[in-house]
Order: sequence, then C-alpha cells, then structure tokens
Amino acid sequence: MATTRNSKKQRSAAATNGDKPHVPQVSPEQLLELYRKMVLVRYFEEACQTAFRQGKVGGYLHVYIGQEAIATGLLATIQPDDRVITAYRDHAHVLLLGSDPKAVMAELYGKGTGLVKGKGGSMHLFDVEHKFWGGYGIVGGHIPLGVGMAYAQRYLPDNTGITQLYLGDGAIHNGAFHEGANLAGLWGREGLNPCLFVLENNQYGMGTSIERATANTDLISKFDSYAIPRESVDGMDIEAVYEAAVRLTERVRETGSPFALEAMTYRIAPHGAADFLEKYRSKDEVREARKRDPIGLTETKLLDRDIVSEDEITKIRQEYQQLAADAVKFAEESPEPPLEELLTDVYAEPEAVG
Amino acid sequence: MATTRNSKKQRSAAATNGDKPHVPQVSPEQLLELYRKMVLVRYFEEACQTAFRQGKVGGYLHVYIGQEAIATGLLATIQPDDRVITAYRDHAHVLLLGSDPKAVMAELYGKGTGLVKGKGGSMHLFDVEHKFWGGYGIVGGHIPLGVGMAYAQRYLPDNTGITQLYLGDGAIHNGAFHEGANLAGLWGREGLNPCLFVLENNQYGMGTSIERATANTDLISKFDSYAIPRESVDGMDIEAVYEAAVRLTERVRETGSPFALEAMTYRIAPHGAADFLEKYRSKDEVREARKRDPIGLTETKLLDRDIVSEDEITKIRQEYQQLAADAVKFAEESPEPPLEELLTDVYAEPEAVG
Amino acid sequence: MPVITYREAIKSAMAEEMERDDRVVVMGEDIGLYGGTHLVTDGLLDRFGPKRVMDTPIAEGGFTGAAIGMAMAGMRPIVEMMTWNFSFQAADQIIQNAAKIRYFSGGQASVPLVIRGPNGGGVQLSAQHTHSLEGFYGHFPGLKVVAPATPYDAHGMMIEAIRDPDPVLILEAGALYGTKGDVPEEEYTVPFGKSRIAREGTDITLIGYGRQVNLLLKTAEKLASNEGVDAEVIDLRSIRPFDTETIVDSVKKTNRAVVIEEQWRWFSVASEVAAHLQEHAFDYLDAPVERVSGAEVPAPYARNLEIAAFPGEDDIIDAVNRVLYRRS
Amino acid sequence: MPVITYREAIKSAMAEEMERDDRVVVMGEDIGLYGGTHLVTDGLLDRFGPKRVMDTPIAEGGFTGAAIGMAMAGMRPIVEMMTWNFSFQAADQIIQNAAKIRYFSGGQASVPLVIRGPNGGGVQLSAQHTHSLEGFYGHFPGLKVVAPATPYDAHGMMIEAIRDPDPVLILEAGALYGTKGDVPEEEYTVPFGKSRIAREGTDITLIGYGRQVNLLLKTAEKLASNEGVDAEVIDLRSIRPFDTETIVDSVKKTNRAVVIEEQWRWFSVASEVAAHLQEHAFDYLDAPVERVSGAEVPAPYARNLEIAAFPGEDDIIDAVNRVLYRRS
Ligand SMILES: Cc1ncc(C[n+]2csc(CCOP(=O)(O)OP(=O)(O)O)c2C)c(N)n1
Ligand SMILES: Cc1ncc(C[n+]2csc(CCOP(=O)(O)OP(=O)(O)O)c2C)c(N)n1
Ligand SMILES: [Mg+2]
Ligand SMILES: [Mg+2]
Repeated sequence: MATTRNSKKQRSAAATNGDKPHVPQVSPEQLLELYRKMVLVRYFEEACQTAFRQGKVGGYLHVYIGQEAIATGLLATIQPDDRVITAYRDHAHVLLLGSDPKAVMAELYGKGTGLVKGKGGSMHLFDVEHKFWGGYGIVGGHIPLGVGMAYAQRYLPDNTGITQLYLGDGAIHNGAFHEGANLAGLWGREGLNPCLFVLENNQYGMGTSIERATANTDLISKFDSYAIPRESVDGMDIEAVYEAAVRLTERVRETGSPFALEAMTYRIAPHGAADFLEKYRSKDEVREARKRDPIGLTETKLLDRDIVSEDEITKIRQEYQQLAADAVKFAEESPEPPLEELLTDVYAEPEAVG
Repeated sequence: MATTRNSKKQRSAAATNGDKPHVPQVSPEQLLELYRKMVLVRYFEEACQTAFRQGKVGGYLHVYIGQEAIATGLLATIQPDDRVITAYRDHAHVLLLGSDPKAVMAELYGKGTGLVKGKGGSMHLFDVEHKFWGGYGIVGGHIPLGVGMAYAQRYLPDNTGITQLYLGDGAIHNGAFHEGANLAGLWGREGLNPCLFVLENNQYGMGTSIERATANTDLISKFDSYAIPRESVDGMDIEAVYEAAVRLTERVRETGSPFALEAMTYRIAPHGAADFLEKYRSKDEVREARKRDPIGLTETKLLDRDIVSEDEITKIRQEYQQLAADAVKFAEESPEPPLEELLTDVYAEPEAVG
Repeated sequence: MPVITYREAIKSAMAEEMERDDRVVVMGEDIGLYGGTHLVTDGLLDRFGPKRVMDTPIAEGGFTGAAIGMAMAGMRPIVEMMTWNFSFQAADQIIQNAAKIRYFSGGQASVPLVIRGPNGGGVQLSAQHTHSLEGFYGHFPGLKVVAPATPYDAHGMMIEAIRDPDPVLILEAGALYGTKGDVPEEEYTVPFGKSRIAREGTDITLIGYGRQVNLLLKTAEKLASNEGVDAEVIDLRSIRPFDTETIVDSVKKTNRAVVIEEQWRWFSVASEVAAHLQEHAFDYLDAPVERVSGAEVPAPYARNLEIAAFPGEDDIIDAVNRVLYRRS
Repeated sequence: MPVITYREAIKSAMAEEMERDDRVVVMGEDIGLYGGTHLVTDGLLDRFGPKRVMDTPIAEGGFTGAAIGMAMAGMRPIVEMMTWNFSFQAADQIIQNAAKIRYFSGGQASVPLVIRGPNGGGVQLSAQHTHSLEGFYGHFPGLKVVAPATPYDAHGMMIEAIRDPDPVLILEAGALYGTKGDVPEEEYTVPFGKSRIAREGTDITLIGYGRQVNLLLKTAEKLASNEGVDAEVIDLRSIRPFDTETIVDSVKKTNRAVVIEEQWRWFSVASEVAAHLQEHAFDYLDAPVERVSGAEVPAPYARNLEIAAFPGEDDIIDAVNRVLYRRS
C-alpha cells in the first residue's frame, strides 16, 4: 500500500467546502477506529486486484482505492433499521457493514462459501443481515430501488431506518437517476423518503471525465431539480465525511426526507481491473491525487495529534494485510459451489424453473 | 367556439414574466395573421372532437384547445432548414406549418388520403415537406430524437436550421427528458445543438397536476441541470409568445446552442377525447382558465386597437369554420387505404417483411 | 355466483388483498384521483388513502424500480402500467432487476411484485400503443407471466400474483375489461402453470390466450356447425411457467393443432407452442402445427388495415382446413 | 487474403465507410478517448475527430434516441452499445421509435441507423452482463437483426448495415473479438437474409449462430471422427430477415436437426427454428428437432456454474444421439 501523508496546511487548502466552519467532532479513538476501517478496505482491495491479475478472480472487478473515506465515514453512522445500496463498486460498503472478509473474497473467487454462494461475484454482493442490499451492475438501475426501500422505511410501522443510496458521478446523467430522485423528492415532501443520496464523485465515469459528460459540471446542483437539499464535502477527509454523515443521517432520519451529499474524491485505481491503458487521464493527474490519499491524510492526522506512533501504524497495517491474506487463503481453499446451485434461487419454489 | 374576451388590465396583471419589460413588436397585420391561425386551429380541433364523439375518428385524440397561442407564435418564425417535433398533441403544429387541413382530417378518419396514408392517426402526424417530423405517442420518447435532429443541423454542411422541440409538463419527469436535455447542453457547448425546447406547461400530465408529480414545481428551472438557459412566457398571450419566439429562435440559430422556453398555458379541453370525467380538476378552475382563452384575449386586442371590427371577426370565424367543415367532408368522402398498404413502409424494400 | 366484469374482477381482487394485508399497495400513473384510465383502480384511493394508492409521475422505469425496492423491503406493491406499451421504458428494471435479484443475491432478497395493465390491441390505437408482450417478457427466467382471458381467471390470478413471492406480470386483455363472467364470492386463487381447456373437442386443438380465446370459442362453434369439425380450445393463460402437459395431451387426442396469437410470429408464443408440440408429440402429429399470428407490421391506424393485421376468424378457419388437409 | 481479427474486421468496415461517406458517425460510451472497452473503435477518434466519433454520457436511451433523430435528419449514425446488456435502457427507443417510424410516418421518414456491440456470454460476467438478445429484438418488424460469427461476415455485414436504409442491430459475439479469419481487401458486403452453410454434411443438420457456430464446427468434427456422423452445420447469421430456405433444404437432405443457442429456450430463436422446420419440412423430419439452449437461470458468476449454464459440446452430442435415436 503506497500512500502519501500531507501536512495540515495542504489539507485545509484543498478542502472543498471551505466556507463552512469545519468543526471536527471526531474523538481520537473514533479517528483511529475510522482509520482501521479504511486500512481494512485498502488491503482487501489490493488483494482483490492481485487475485484478478493472477487470473483467480474473473468477470468485472472494481475496487474502491482512493475513495475509502466516503463509505467509512458514512457507514460509521449505521443504525439497526438502515439499508445500504450501491452499484458494482461495492466491496468496501459490505465490509464496512460487517460482512466477513473471507466470505466476500470467496465470492470474488466464485466459491460456494461466497457471500452470495458464488452466484453474483464482485458486482453483486449482498448481505441482508448486515443491511447491505446490493451490489448492482447496471449504471443508474439501482437508484429507484433505493428510493423504494426508503419509502418502505416510513410506510412499514415502527421503522426508524434510513437508506444510504450511493451513486457515481457517471450515473447522474442516466434517466434512472432523474426518475428516482424525482420520486424521492415527491415522497419526501410527505416524510415518506428517508433517503441519503451519496454521490461518490470520483471525477470519471469509466474513461469519461465530468466535463465531457455534461455541460453543468456542478453535479450536486442537479438535485435542485427535485427540491432535494444538498451539500458537498471533501471526500478525502475522513473527519469531514464523518461530521457530515452524523449531521445528515440524523436530519434524514428525523424528517423522513431525502438529502444529497456529494463527496469529492478520486479513483486512484483504474476503473476496473481490465482498464489497463487509462488513456483518458495522465499519470501526473493520478500522482497528484495520490497526495490526498485519504489513508495518508488520516495517518498524518493521527501522527500529528500523537494519537498513534509510526510503529503502531505499521502494526495496524500488518494486521489488515494479514486479514486480507487470510481471506484470500480461505477463498482459495474453498470448494466451488455444488452444481445443484445452478437451478436454485431463480424462484422461491424450485419447481417453477422451466 | 366559446371564448371570453378580457380587458387590458386583466391581461397585464396575469402575465407571468411581469418583471421583464414587455415590448410588443407585433404589427397590426401580424397580429391579425396570428389570430387567423389560432382560429384555424381552434375550429379544426373542435371539428375533431365532434367527429370523435360521432365515432368517426378512433384511437386516441388529443386536441390543443387553449394552447393555440404557443405553437402559433413560435411557428410563425419558421425558416427553410428548420425542423419541428412534438408528442401526440400535434394537430396544431402540423397545420401551422402548412399541411393541408383536409389531409390532416383524413388522417384522423384513417383514410388513404390522410397525411400519413391512414397509418398513423392523430398521434403520428408527419409532414416532412412542411418540416414536421412527428407526432409521437410515448411520453418523453421524442425528446432525444429532436436533440439528434438539432445535432444534424450543425453537423451537415450549409444548414442554418434549428429544431423546435415541444414537450409537456408531464414529460419533464421522464428519464428521456433528462438524458436528451443533457446531450443538448453538452453538444450545444460546441455549437452543435440549435434546439429550442418549448415546454408547453398546461398544468397537467393527463390527470396529474404539477405539484402531484414533483416537489420542484418550477419546471423550467430543471433545465439548469444541463446548463441550458431558459425563460418563461405567458403562453396565453400571443404577442408575448411571438416576441419571445423571434428573439429566441434568432439566438438559437446564431449560437447553435439550446434554449428552453416555458409557455404557461392551460388545457381547456379534456386530456384526450376519452377523458370525460375530469375528476382531477374542478369546473371552476376550467371556467377561470377560459377567461384567458388566447383567442379571446387576441380578439380583445384586435378590437381595442381597432384593427378589426366585430363583423370582420365574425367573418374570419366563419371562414375557418367552413374550412374545418370542408376538411371533414373531404375526410368523410375519402376512401379507406388500399389493403396493400398494410405491408408497405415496414422496410424500404418491401421484400424484407417476414 | 355473481356475474361481474373483467375490470371488476381485477379490482375486487386487489381490494380484497389490500384489506387482508397492509403491505399491499398500488401505484402507477393516474390510478388514484383519476381512477385509472381504464378505471380498474377506480375507488381505491378513497378507500385506502394516498399512502397505499400512489399516483406517480410519468416515469415507468423510476416507479417500477421503486416498487422493486419496496418489494425487497417487505412491501407487496402492485404496479399498474397504464398500458404495457409503456413498459419498454421499464424494461431494464423488469428484466435486469426484478427477474434477477433473487438469483444474484444468492436467495437473500426476493421481489414479491405484481405488474399489471392492459396488453394487446384495442381499436385503432396504432403503432406505439399496440403490443402483445407475452413472449417478450416470458423469455426471462425469474419472471412469471400470465394472461387471463376470463373474469374468473383475472380475479384468481391477481390474488395468486399478489401472494406470490416472485415478480408476476399480468398481461390483461385490454379489450376485455367490459366483458362479464362468473366470479365466486368465496376466496380462491388460480395457480400458475396450468392451462385451461375452454372447450373440449376431438378433431383439432386450437390454442390461444387472452382475447383470442373468445375468438377461438366463437370459431369453434362455427367449425362445429358449418364444417362438422369438433375443435378443442385451450386457453394457455399461464405463459411462464408454461403448461406443456395440457397441450400435449390434447394433441395426443386430436393429432392436429393451430395456435393463434395477436403478437408477431417471429420468436413468439406460437413459435414456442409449435416447437413444443413437435418435441413432445412428434409421433402424434398428423400435420404441421399451424401458426396464426399478427401481420408483420407495426400496428396501422386505419380500421380496415388494423382488422387485416389482427388474426381473425377466417385466418383460423383457413389454418384449420390446411391442418385437416382440406380446402373450405 | 489478409487474416485479421473479428474486432479489426468491424473497425475497418466502419473506417472505410466513414472515409467514403461523411454522413457516417460513431457514438457511444468511451468509444473515443478510451478507445472502446473492447477496442473496436480504437483509433477512430484520432482519425475522424470528435464531431464524428462522439463519446456520450451513460444514457443509452438518450443517445440511441439522438442517433435516431440524426438518422432521420440525413446522417448515418453507428451507435455502440458498450454491451447489449445495457440496451434494455434503450429498448423504448429501439422498439417504439427506430422500428416504427418509417411505418407510422407513412414512409416519410426513415431511420438508417446501426446499433452494434458485443452480445452473449463472456467469462463470469454474471447475471446482468450476460444476455443473448437475437430473439428479443428479432421479434419486432421494422428492425433487422444479424449475428455474424466470422471476421468475414462481421466486416461485410457491417458495411451492409451502414448502407441499409433501415435500422440494423448487429449482435456481435463478444467472445470472438480476438478470433481471426480471412477478410478480403476489396470492398464487399454480406447481404442480410441469407444463412451460411459452414460445413456440409448428410446425416444431421446442426443450426446455430454467433460463437456457437465454432462450437458446432468443433463438435461436428468430433461426431465425424468418433461417431461416424456427418453433420451439416448452418450458421444462421441473419436473424431477421430469416432464411427459411437454407435450413429447410438442409433438413430435406438430412431429415434431422439440432438447434443450439446460448439464449434461454422459451420464445427463442431455437423455438422459431423448430417451429419453422416442423412447418416447412414436416414430411422430411425423422425425429423432433432438438433444442439445446442456455439453462433457465440468470447467468451465475461461479465458473463451474456458468459452464453448466451455457450449452456445451456434450449437450450437443447428447441431442444428436437422441435425434438419431441412439445412445452414446
Ligand atoms: C447502463 C449501463 N451503461 C454502461 C455500463 C458500463 N459501465 C460500467 S461502470 C461505468 C462507469 C460508471 O461511472 P460512475 O457512475 O461515475 O461510477 P464509478 O465507476 O466512477 O464508481 C460504465 C459506463 C453499465 N454498467 N450500465
Ligand atoms: C411513457 C408513457 N407513459 C404513459 C403514457 C400515457 N400518457 C399519454 S399522455 C400522458 C400525459 C402527458 O402529459 P404532458 O407531457 O403534460 O402533455 P399534455 O398531454 O399535457 O400535452 C400520459 C401519461 C404515455 N403515452 N407514455
Ligand atoms: Mg465515477
Ligand atoms: Mg401537460
């Protein structure tokens, strides 16, 4: 894991919502805990990439490297009735919600011990017990689903949950976003849509930068069309994300109305594991972005504030490196799914299969 | 034709863009000409409704009664390379572009002499020679088509045309609008999209009022998402519409970039000829709207300004009543399409039909 | 037994299930205040309120997707497609999500969703408003697709669909909303995957579904009285799951079959029936299975062309004569 | 004759037509700067510039619709679906507009549009990214649907499609982009509506298209050497218009047929072929036409399940043995 640490000065200069007073409410213990989670995700993702390059993981694989602070900060607020839904870049979310890394890795290996029995792969993780409702491969397609889930949260009795609905900057141009967000705004007016939209703005939809996809590049402003209030946050700064997460999840929970949070970030990894050319961006650009690697930034904070020592950092890193290695080992040693699994889960009653 | 005439005072009080100085640039001759066209549309539409009630016209039928000033004002600016596209409420547009009312009526009768040989009916009028490119029945579906046509206008050499793309207030919530408008904004940045969006805001999408369809009821503001500039106009005031039309079509033609004009109007007629209950709005509301009937308002102007006399008004009305009657007679007497027509126009080469 | 319309049969099924189960909601365009453009949901808003009877914007993909989310989250939504013609805008949601979520979630999530609305031709609705989509959606594993032809089936299949743990598409025969039939007051359901013998006969099997069943029954009477042909009429009614047994058994008896459908012939329900019969009743067939389908054109508006485009009595009689190796 | 890849064959066809005719443009997601996710359009942006090679936002419905408008207005757009799996979002545009505009405009407007992209299974692409949509789109009059299996056909059909005055859907075999074959330097086209006899034989007719053709050829060799069965292999290649004659003539000779497809069996291309053969070669068939199709499940991710879901050599050999009334 190559990360760069930054000075305090650099950090605050680059924050996107500089106007708002930034009151870090994160205790040292919390910051350390958030850091550990980001490291968990990072090493897991690196292990995935390695396994893909070794030909042990197939299909499409999209890792979260560079974006860890977003899901880490937001999912730290999760409550019992909450639900989370996202697209195909979904490993981090499910891990942060508490899924067993072994089962997640086994899923990528297409093994019977996988999180969804080897049936879905990287793009279709599900862990309903841990509030993770997928894992979808069609850009935009999951957005209306999340809005519907949020409706159910206020329709069904005694439910105080909210839905965290993640989407990418590329997805926002899709009609499914427009239709889904409009419904959220409409239902939210009656307190029937506790949906927190999280726009993971990593600057690119595959190889297409924002300014090549739309004439209005202020993406979060697009929520105005649906009367959904919104704000942006520096998605590389775990404290900023966490602060916004606490504040906004509370607001959504109380009002039953949607809110949209844009987290400005950068996809340090290629789009997918098969995106090896990266003709659409320069090496310099990526190098520049690495300077604000969320893990590096957090390490700087932890050290600056004397919360941990360099040694402890090293130990934490080793711990999660080992955890990822264990997950890989488990996945490698797991059996393939039994062939009978082919025909199950098509319908509730197996006999319905034609 | 029942219309109500208004005093000058009432008129100016109700104009929606009261802030902007309203400089009528319409000469008496022009105003009279615009009036005649509106009357043409009105009597034609009334004849359609009668024919439908008599069971002579089938399928779905949507008339333009109450909205005449919009297409009349806008299409008065049409230039040789221009194109016009709209949804199913399309009789007015094609008539105003110069189609033969006989052929239009014959189309509604499903006759072989119809504008599209009896194959399309009310919702699918086409008159390519007169720049009218349809006539579409799926809400939202035609919007991307219009954007593509506008692209062609600047892609193909020596073309100075623009596309007038009409849509309803209900269509704006459809994903096709979002995707189409985003492309228009994007391509327009390069001068490759001379598209004038005309939002015919008649307050209802079938039985659903605006506030029941979206939380952001300032519909035209939704164009901000695509960086498409916009304004609203009183769509009941033919002078206001015409003034905006002249100004905005020029702008779009010169810049090659899109613009969105919202015309505030009211559908005095039922949504479609089969919408007989109208449970979704009160009789009072309709009665109130009738006071600003665009034809009545224009008659008031013509009389107030001594452009025509009451007698002349009566004569004009009779003239177009007769024209509609002639169209009906032509349609009634026309033969059905020959049965061979069933299999033509599926592909360019007839033998391709399976 | 009360005689009610096909429309009433569907509405009463929804209302009964809404009474029984709070999780059931209805949503779609103009289904509440307007009462539904075909009045199938008329009165439900007054009875169950706007949280359970939701008017939606014109966004088939969006609200179908939202309904999928609701279903995953424990509700039992019924989506009205104002007409199935508009469902192409929701095709991605239906095919990519509703049909597959149970599978790709490894069985963790289910989508107990009903999508219903009128399907098939009307009178002069023309090209964009005339489709018969049984085969189109029936192609996809994970979906169930049914097409009731009688008020009895419409009512019973509606209840069955609402209680089904998987997504069910009900392709109602729009042309039949006003037709009447017996519908018992007692609760009943019509299970999927079972076809219905609408008329017993011995000489030839006529197979169809939806509004074509009525046409087949009429034609069968004519065949009986004018031609001395005793036709068996089978109403497929369940498209997926499909009932192989009933049609195969019938053909084993009659040795001849004609399939009728309003949809286009290529890659259609009739193709499947013919493929099926030659596969499972090869040795019993005395003639090729004939298919009578819609003309291979987008639906024309003019009434005379439209009538020519839809399969009619003469087309069926011609096919029957060919299959019986005789000329009428 | 130069030997080039399937990918190159498509690209060179597009480039040649773009040279010849300024009206031809290419558009889709990441086809320009990125070079196309399957590199089929790689280099075109540099050669023809951004007005003719347009990267689009992720809005399949929007840009397909815009391309329809361009086509109506005199351009000759080629739309790349990054994969056909995403085309459900454009289904409304393809089915309701592209297929029908010529008809409902009474012949006043035409849509000379090509939509192309990879189709069919890959390796572990799982449920939402694995579809074979020939029958799905082939159902609709107004569309032409082709599925080339060789570089020669891919090149010739691409040129034919661009010049066609009607919308053509090219369902490329995504798994075959890297395969090589002869492609002449001289200009040629492959007309639609003609199947191709890929291997002559006398004992049985094996019918398929796309990447299954290669599987059929391999299996035919095995059948010849191991089982003494001389199979004729037919590559349908044109799905709509469909070539009845070639398959019927072959079955008149062999009296037996097996159809293979990756898509689901219900209401599929194989259903149509079987329906067709029993209709047009009834008296020649010595056994039912057997269908070998994909398993009736959304595509699973795990490689072992996926292999089990796709039709394979053993499935074909089993079907052949059944049709020949023997056990292997
Ligand atoms: C409808 C659809 N079109 C195209 C694709 C192919 N595709 C997969 S990811 C992707 C880019 C999405 O970008 P974004 O929403 O910004 O998410 P990110 O990958 O950056 O997290 C594309 C085009 C798809 N999966 N679905
Ligand atoms: C995709 C789709 N859904 C539903 C319909 C049925 N429908 C026809 S017109 C209409 C209302 C459209 O309202 P608006 O866009 O405001 O146009 P207006 O009729 O007011 O001119 C609806 C819902 C349709 N034609 N297409
Ligand atoms: Mg992105
Ligand atoms: Mg309206």
